[in-house]
Amino acid sequence: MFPTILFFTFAATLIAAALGVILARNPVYSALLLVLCFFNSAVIWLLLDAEFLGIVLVLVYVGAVMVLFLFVVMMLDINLAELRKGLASYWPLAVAIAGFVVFAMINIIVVKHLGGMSMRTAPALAANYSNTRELGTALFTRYAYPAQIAAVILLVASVAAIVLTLRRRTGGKPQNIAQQVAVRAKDRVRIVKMASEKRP
Amino acid sequence: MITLNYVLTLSAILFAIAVAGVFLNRRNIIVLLMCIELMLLAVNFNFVAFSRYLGDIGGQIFVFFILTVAAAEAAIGLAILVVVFRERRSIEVEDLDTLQG
Amino acid sequence: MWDWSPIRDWLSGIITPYWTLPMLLAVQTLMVMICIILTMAFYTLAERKVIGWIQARKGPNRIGGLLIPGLAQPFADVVKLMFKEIIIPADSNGFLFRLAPFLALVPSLAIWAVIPFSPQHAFANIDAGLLYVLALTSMGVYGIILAGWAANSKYAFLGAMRSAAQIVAYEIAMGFAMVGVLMAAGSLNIGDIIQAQAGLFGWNWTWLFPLLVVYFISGVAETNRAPFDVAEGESEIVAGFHVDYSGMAFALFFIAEYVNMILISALTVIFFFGGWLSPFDGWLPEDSWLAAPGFFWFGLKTLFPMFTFLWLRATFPRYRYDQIMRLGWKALIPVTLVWLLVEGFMVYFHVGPWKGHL
Amino acid sequence: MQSIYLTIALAPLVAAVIAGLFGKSIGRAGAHSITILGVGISCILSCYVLYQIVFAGQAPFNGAVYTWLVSDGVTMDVGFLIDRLSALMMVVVTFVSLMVHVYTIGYMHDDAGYQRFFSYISLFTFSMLMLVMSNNFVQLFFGWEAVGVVSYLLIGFWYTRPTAIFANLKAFLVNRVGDFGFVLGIAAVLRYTGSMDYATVFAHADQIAAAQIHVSSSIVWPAITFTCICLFVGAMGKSAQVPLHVWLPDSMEGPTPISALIHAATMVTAGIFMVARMSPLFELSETALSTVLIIGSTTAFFMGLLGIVNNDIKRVVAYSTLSQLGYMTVALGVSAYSAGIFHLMTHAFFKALLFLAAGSVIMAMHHEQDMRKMGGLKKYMPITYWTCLVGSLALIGFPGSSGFFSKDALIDAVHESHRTGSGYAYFCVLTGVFITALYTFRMFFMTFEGKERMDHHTQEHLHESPWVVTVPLILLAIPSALIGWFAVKPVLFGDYFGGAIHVLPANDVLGRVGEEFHGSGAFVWSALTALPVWFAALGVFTAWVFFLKRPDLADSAERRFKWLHTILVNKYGFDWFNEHVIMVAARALGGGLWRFGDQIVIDEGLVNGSARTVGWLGSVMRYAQSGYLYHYAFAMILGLASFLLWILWRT
Repeated sequence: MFPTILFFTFAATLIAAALGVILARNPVYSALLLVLCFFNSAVIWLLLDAEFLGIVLVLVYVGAVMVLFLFVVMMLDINLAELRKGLASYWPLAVAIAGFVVFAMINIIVVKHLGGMSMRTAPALAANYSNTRELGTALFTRYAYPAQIAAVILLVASVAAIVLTLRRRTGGKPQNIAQQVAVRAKDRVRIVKMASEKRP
Repeated sequence: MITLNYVLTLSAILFAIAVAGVFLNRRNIIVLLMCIELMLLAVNFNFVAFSRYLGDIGGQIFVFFILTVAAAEAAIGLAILVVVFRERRSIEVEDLDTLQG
Repeated sequence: MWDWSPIRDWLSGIITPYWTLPMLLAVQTLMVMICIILTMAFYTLAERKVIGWIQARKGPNRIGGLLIPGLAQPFADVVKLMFKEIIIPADSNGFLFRLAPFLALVPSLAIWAVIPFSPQHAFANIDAGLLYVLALTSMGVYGIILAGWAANSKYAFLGAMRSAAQIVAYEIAMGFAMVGVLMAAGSLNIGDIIQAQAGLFGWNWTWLFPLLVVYFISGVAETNRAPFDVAEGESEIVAGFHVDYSGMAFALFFIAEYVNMILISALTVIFFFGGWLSPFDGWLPEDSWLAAPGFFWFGLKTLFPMFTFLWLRATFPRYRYDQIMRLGWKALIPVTLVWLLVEGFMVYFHVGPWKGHL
Repeated sequence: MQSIYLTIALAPLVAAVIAGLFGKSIGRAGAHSITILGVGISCILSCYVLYQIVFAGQAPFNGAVYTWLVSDGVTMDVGFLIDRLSALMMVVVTFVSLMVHVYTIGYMHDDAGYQRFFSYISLFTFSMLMLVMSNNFVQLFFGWEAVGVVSYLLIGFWYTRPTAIFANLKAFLVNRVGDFGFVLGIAAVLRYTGSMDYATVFAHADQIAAAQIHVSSSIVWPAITFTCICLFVGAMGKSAQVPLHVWLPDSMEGPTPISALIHAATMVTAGIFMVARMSPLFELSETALSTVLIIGSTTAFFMGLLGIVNNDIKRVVAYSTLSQLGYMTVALGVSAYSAGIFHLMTHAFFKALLFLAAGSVIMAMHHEQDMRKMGGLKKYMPITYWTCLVGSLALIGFPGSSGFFSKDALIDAVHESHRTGSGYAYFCVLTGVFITALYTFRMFFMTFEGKERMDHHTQEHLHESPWVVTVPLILLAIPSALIGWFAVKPVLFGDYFGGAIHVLPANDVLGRVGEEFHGSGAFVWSALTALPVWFAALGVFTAWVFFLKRPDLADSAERRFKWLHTILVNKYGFDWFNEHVIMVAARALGGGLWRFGDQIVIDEGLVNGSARTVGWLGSVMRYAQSGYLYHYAFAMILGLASFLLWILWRT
């Protein structure tokens, strides 16, 4: 009973927050509400015994991706009023399509039961079940090659993001540490030997 | 008890909200990106739920990969956005029509 | 430290059993929070005293001169801050401006939920405790970003951006250092991580010394402390992200920062110095009280990293921003990566104290 | 053990990659050290595996290492089947390969493509190992094609010579013909058993046997015969059986170590190995086995004849290879698979030896290959002379040599068989013995004995080859001479192969031969009274008379049988036929297809037509391309909605 109450509480918050994301006038609010969405999702995932993924969702999305979003939203000088123009004209279409999508999916899931599957309750877990261990075992044995590929994709993506946004600005005065370390006394000080001048 | 269709319904609603968001925020690329993140979240919900209710860890592994790809996508998307903004001083969707045939 | 059973008995006497657990949790939380806030309060005093001594002056010495001159200084500060007006800048985003201090404080307090103070005492003994710590650590940045943005001031915003980039960057090195720790323990559970360090020379700092260094430096950077305090940088951007805050709103940021410092110290002790394990564990006979694990050792050990924080602040000049980034990305992360590789070999070939897993 | 198998296969690959990609930076010594190290590791581990399986009684290993893909229930794995057959092949391949690696240090000493060459031969070793270690058809095909590719690269190793380029193109094209059949065979296997895995396929062999192919309403083929013949066509290409043999003599354009490794000892035996591996299938089709038998015996006899008239030392050995491959095929054709594999093994040793000896001679002669300009090399190159003699004796089946045991057992098996075509085959292999002895000793005498016919300059510089060349010769000469004594009993008449080779009791000719087998010594003794040995002796004698004692007799015989000589010199006109009939027909067909299919249908109709259609469509569709991202997003969502609608409507 208690988990069900929790589920409904968080699901309701999640839906409200998601609505907030798309309706908020200010993108900063959208981003923050999206963070809230991720939080609620993480909790629901915890309820579904996917604790590792729940925490990773917070770690990755809340801790990194959404910070990026906030960064961009805050740093780009966006004309908010301009962006909100014409919002109203599309809402009937949006509601219609969204309504249809919800109707169709719920029709399939709830009314037609996915062939009886959707009334299932979760199977019991072993007493010493460890989600992290299970996930790790699967990831590093059966899915080892896909994991490698995912790693490469991430690497390429980070390189791409850096290359895209890299600007070489002139006029900055950053240190060149290698040069500083490699300096020798003779580069800096020149000892000149001169014949002594004759006293006039 | 939480049955599978609760979770699936939740995910369907979430997805529909994201779809509606694409329509409503058509001018603002950043919110569009956020809507896409929401859609991916809805998809992940399905994976986690099925993984739990069918007792197969593979679904959660897939969520793992989706998180990876989504993070990569967000990073590159935002990078492109920043570059676009630098070029045009605007991220209004209606200014970005160089794809026009 | 605490044995909860009297409180539980007392609670179960006055309320229905259904509410015993939530009430117990609430009482526990309250007590731990009070302790932490008190520690934090005296930590501020300690900071001023220690820096004073290092700089050959006395530090606060007027209030509460009964036992130690200056002992009551923190309470005086609190009273002062409480009576100050909280100014909300005119063009700011009021809601977020008020929200930000809480967002900064809450994660730093929430992490204490998984910190085991002694073998018997931790709120939550969860499996993925280390991940929880990482996840919540990464939350702290929101308070700062929002504070900087909501104030609608250029200085505050610059400070927030600097701080956010710095925190995100150092989080990576920190995470890698934690990976090293969890490789050594073979578990994400913090209790297991401590337990895995039992025995002679079992503490992680010997074998994972590079990771200890990286972790602590990252911790200092995460808390925006000197020498990484460009986010405040009073000589360039006045006071950084909290330039527009005053009174208790400012105090919340202040508390968050100091609680974070204590937290990083506690985590350093847990990850690298055996947490509540006794340093005489394995040297002295099992039954001697010196060898027994407990809060005593945990508290005592935590004081050392806490002192180091102050020591660093008193001795080092501030890094420039690009130097901070260089250190994080080009020095700390490579060091951790190399050491993870080395550790991987050590684990694989059973070199070092960890032999149980794999 | 699995990691050992992986190491065996991958060590040469790693070495090849390093030598190939970093050849410049590691230098010549680096390249040959690393590849020799790689192959050496493989060789030692292969010996260990063979020991484990044969003597330590380890069970055969059959398992997948990596699942490449699963499609519609068909699994494509990378997997190993290590039983007695593949263990034997692994040892042979890696040992010969190792010898050739060492030899190459001397042979290719001055070549500019030194590192490239080492990379290629290591790559070849990897491919061949993948082929023999495979436990499924996909990997077999991979290895099959990979050795083909490396062979192509190596025949054309000296890519500035036009002849080399023609030769490798020829090998490539002829092998494509064989591979086409092979792919059809694999497809048929997949069609009737639904699996690519050997074990599953063999377990379901009766399904193929039960199936029939309805070509038309009146013509019905048994599926098993079709499958086996298709597979054998592949083997014909790779193992150079008539009429797909034409590429092998030309492949002598490659450097000699390659001729020894690829075109004598290993790659060309892939077909033999494959048929032996597929014995559970072939056993079910008498027709297919008869085809194998007839084609093999034709190759064995007629290709041997060509060796008599050729004057290029390497080509003589090449034709001898063709003929010996024919022998092996004959053995397969009479269900004496073990005899075929045994001959494959002994042949690998002595033919590699002969080729390397020929290479040694060629080096000494400053890359002169014409035997008419040699002679009397005995006193200049004693080690080459003696090892070559060992190889030649083994080739002709001198009693007690390794070739004797394998060939004699093989001929006995043919004699015992009553399969359609076995009479013809017996005639071919028996006279083949005479011919073998004739051309082998013709080559031997012309090269090492008699007058010194080389020019003065060459004669002055004649000397024995360096140790990197002679050591492999000696190491190969030892098994060439001796291995028959130890191996004949277990391999042929014992139960060496166990489950790896499957022979129906009715077809067990070797078993019948084995009833009269009472030990190696007795086998040699009884052979002295049998026909083959006397045929061989006669051949040697004839060679001695015609090419050493009275060379004028050879010339007069050549004049008298001018017509026969012309046929032989023209190699029965296979090349002529290919060039003037098949090629012309193919060109005509290609030209027709080009004019109609390419120019009219594809160029005008499909390419330009579709381009025009697309252009027209585009000019209409561009109105839908607003260039606004959100329009595209709308389109996607509408698509999603209609997809959902379809699902709703369908359920």
